[in-house]
Amino acid sequence: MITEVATNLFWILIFPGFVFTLAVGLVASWLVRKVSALVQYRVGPPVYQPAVDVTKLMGKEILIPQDAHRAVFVVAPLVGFSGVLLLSTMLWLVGVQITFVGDIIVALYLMVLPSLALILGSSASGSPHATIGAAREMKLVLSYELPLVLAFVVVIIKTAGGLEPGEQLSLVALSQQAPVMSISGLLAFIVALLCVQAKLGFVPFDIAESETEVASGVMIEYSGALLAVWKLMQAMMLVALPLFLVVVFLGGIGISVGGLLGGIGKYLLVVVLVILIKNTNPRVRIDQAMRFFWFYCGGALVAAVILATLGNYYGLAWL
Amino acid sequence: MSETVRKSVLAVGPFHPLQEEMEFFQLTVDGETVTDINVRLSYNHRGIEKLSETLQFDQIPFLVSRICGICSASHPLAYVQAVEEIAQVEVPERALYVRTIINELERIHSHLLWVGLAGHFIGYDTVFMWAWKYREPVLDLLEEITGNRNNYGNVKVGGCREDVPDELKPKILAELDVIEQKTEMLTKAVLDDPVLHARLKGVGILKKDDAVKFAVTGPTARGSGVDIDVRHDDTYAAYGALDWKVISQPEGDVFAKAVVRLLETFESIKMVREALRKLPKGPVAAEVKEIPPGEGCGHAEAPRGETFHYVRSDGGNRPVRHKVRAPSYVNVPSFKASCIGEHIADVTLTLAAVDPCYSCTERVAVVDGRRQVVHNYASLLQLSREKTARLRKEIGAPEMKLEDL
Amino acid sequence: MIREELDRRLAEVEEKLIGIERTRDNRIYLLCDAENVYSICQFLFDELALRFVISSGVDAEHCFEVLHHFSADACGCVVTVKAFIRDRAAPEIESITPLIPGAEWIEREMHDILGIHFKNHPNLQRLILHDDWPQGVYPLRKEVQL
Amino acid sequence: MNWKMWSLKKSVWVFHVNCGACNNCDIEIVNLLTPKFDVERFGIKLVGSPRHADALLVTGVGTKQAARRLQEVYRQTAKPCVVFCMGACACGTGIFEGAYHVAGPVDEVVKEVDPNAIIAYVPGCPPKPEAMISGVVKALAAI
Repeated sequence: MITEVATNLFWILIFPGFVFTLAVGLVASWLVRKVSALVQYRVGPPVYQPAVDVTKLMGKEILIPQDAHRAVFVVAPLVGFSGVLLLSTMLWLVGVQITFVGDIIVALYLMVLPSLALILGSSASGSPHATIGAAREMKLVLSYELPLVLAFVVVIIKTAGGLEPGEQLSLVALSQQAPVMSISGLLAFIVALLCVQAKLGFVPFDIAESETEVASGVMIEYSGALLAVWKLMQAMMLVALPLFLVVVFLGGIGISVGGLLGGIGKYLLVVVLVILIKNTNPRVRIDQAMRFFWFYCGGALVAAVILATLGNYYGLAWL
Repeated sequence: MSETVRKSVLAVGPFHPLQEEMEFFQLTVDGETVTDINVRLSYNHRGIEKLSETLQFDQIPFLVSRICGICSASHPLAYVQAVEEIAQVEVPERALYVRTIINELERIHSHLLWVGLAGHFIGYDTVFMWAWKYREPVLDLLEEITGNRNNYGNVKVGGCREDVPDELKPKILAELDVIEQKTEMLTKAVLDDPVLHARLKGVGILKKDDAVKFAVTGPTARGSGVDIDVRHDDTYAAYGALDWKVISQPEGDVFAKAVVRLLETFESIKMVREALRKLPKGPVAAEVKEIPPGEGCGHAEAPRGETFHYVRSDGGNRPVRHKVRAPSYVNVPSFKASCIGEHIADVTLTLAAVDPCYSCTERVAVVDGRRQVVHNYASLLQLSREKTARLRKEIGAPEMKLEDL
Repeated sequence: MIREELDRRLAEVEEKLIGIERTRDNRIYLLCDAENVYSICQFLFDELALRFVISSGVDAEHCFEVLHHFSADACGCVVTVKAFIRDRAAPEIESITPLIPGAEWIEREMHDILGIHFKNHPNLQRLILHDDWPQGVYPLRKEVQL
Repeated sequence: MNWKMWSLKKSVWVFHVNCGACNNCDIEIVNLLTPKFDVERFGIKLVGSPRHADALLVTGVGTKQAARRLQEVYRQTAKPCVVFCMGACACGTGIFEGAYHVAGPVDEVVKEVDPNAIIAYVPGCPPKPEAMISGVVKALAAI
């Protein structure tokens, strides 16, 4: 009993949960800054920079604006952070086969949490600029959630043939498949990748908070440890979201050495794709983003659903 | 400005990494269209004109070069020309050439700086980084000649303090070649880019008669088809002996102003080359014994327009009145003509096109009827960039490739 | 417009002037009383199409002087209208902003720092002194010491 | 040295306040970001909100109109923070000493709000970007 609790705690707090995800996330966010710097003829920050940034913020004073709703203002970052923490732990554990049926739905919910927390926190801060940011974030969530769910529907249809009825909603079962190797799966993967880009708040979807207009809308009023929690949350999302794509679309991470290396390769592939999109696109406007996600991505996914169903019916795995 | 506006502006701080002077622009909008604009100065008022009355004629160039960091060659030049007019000093010819070289180098780096910032305003941050990278060698040259990257303090009544050493000539010429090549790339990128055409043309038009009414100068006027240039009209230093032409564009929009600045950079490079070649031998300063009573006007063409100094002397060793007019002082009020009726996405860009010493635009707050801040600098910048992105899409422009630059 | 023509046209307003000074080849000072300044500026700006450069306010010993500098760019000549305001207690002069919108700021500035009142100015608010600056103190007057 | 100080030195987020400068110092500060100097190498980053800042780079003499704004910004900055007086004007009003619209050097203005403020000085007109970097390094080594 005690050992079981200890093991679970270890999984959540040390490996592969909090500490490990954090480490990977901080390195990933360094990668993002470094690549951008190289494009601009600069050297860029050293590899430990994101970690030091966060450590420093932890030691700083927390200022709460006078007009802010204190409780919500303080709790919001923690909510978002715990959402990502749970999500990443769950995803890593997929590798060691400990999970429950239907967890893909839980994962989807957990993925919305950071955005919701951001909206809550910035609306609570009482600053007009943060409010503009919150409104934009809200519209953005509305635009990309639907295509994201549809993308998973494609995957579930796609894998329906090979799995037991109950297993279709389980990440472990899904991670054994690589639906990206088919047309419909590839379409779904591309759309999901763009949704992840938006969730990470990267160009071209960094509409709510962007590094170039550093006034950074939603987070403008946060300082000290609370800001650090946001930064940590963003770093961990940089791990959790690509990992989710790896698990669902690319066949997951194996426990063997080869599987592990392959998994790391797949993760890096997704991250590099994200960085490339970030560095080669100008920012879009919020209504453009909505139109893009609803019409173009939605249309592509409807086609993917049809293709996947047809493929199942006729037994054509490549469709 | 009402107290509410003030407060929200303070609370959120209209500050930005690229912020410069503290002017506060207050825009009134109707929907998305600007209907009125009001400016509050004073944040940067240091009382230079009064201070100047307490300093000696020879000390004042150091004071006036600190009026504006980017125009720190043209302000002292305008001042000493006013004093030389009172004292009837014959300035040695070599000094005139040295003044020309310093002023044109200043113009090159100032225009490159503007190109970078304009890139930043429309969302091409890479252009910003690159233009500033190419600007660095000019500052290094100025440092080698005068001893400082900015605030050269190189002119004095009767001549110059530092000479351009002859052994530095080859280095300056070599650097100029590199700068010319890079500027050519930037210019090509601007003039050929369909997105920039769509984004900048027809935006923030300052009509020719408005330009005259608001008495604008420099590239702002020349972009509106008013081809005035002090260097040409009331020629000073060595400009009369050099071969160059005044660049002007009739359209009056942001694009025209960008074109004027870019083409002027080439003229400046050409002028520095020619001035170096013709640089005569001789002393760089004449002796000035005393400043007799009298009054004088001096003006010089700064990168942003005409710098005007009026000096009155009563025969003592300090002026009794020294009036300074920087180019932005007449260029900035022209926003009243160019911004009203514009979409707010274009406001930052229109303000930036004047190069108002250069980022006062970051003091912008947009208010609606209830006097609440609805946009700040960041969101305006955002709108500006979104418009670029939208136009890119409409035109179907290819991604901007790094190697294009 | 060549220089000779400028000289000829300037003679048209001669009756409104106290005198004309030519300190150097291309510097012309038109001396006048405060009452005539608007009509002279109107002539220079509308008829001769000179460019308005700036105004300087000067605290001279027995009067205030307001100098409107104009530039004749075609011949590189600076034409200055020098108006004398003899009433030191309540200095007042006609505003030229209704004629030249570009003069708005400088007239507000002179109002701030010299205390000269500009009649018919559309918006004579404080421009460059800070919000708590005491009323009635004009820093550019000679009696104010640093 | 405790972890707070160590990390503060390795990751300095700066916020730039102009209170009546001639633009030279300001341009040199922006220059720090550009490829030639690239202070992101040292973890120095310009941020857009004083709440995120560890250091205020103050330029200019502190005119009477701008001084109150500087005090407001200082109050909004999360402590601990260092105030850097960039350039001769900020250090001691420089050539503008005694002018009627100058509230005083930046350190006096800040000390009106917080007598214990940590203030560092980088003189020069303008300080060269190298001097600014070196000033920041030295100031951080001293605390």
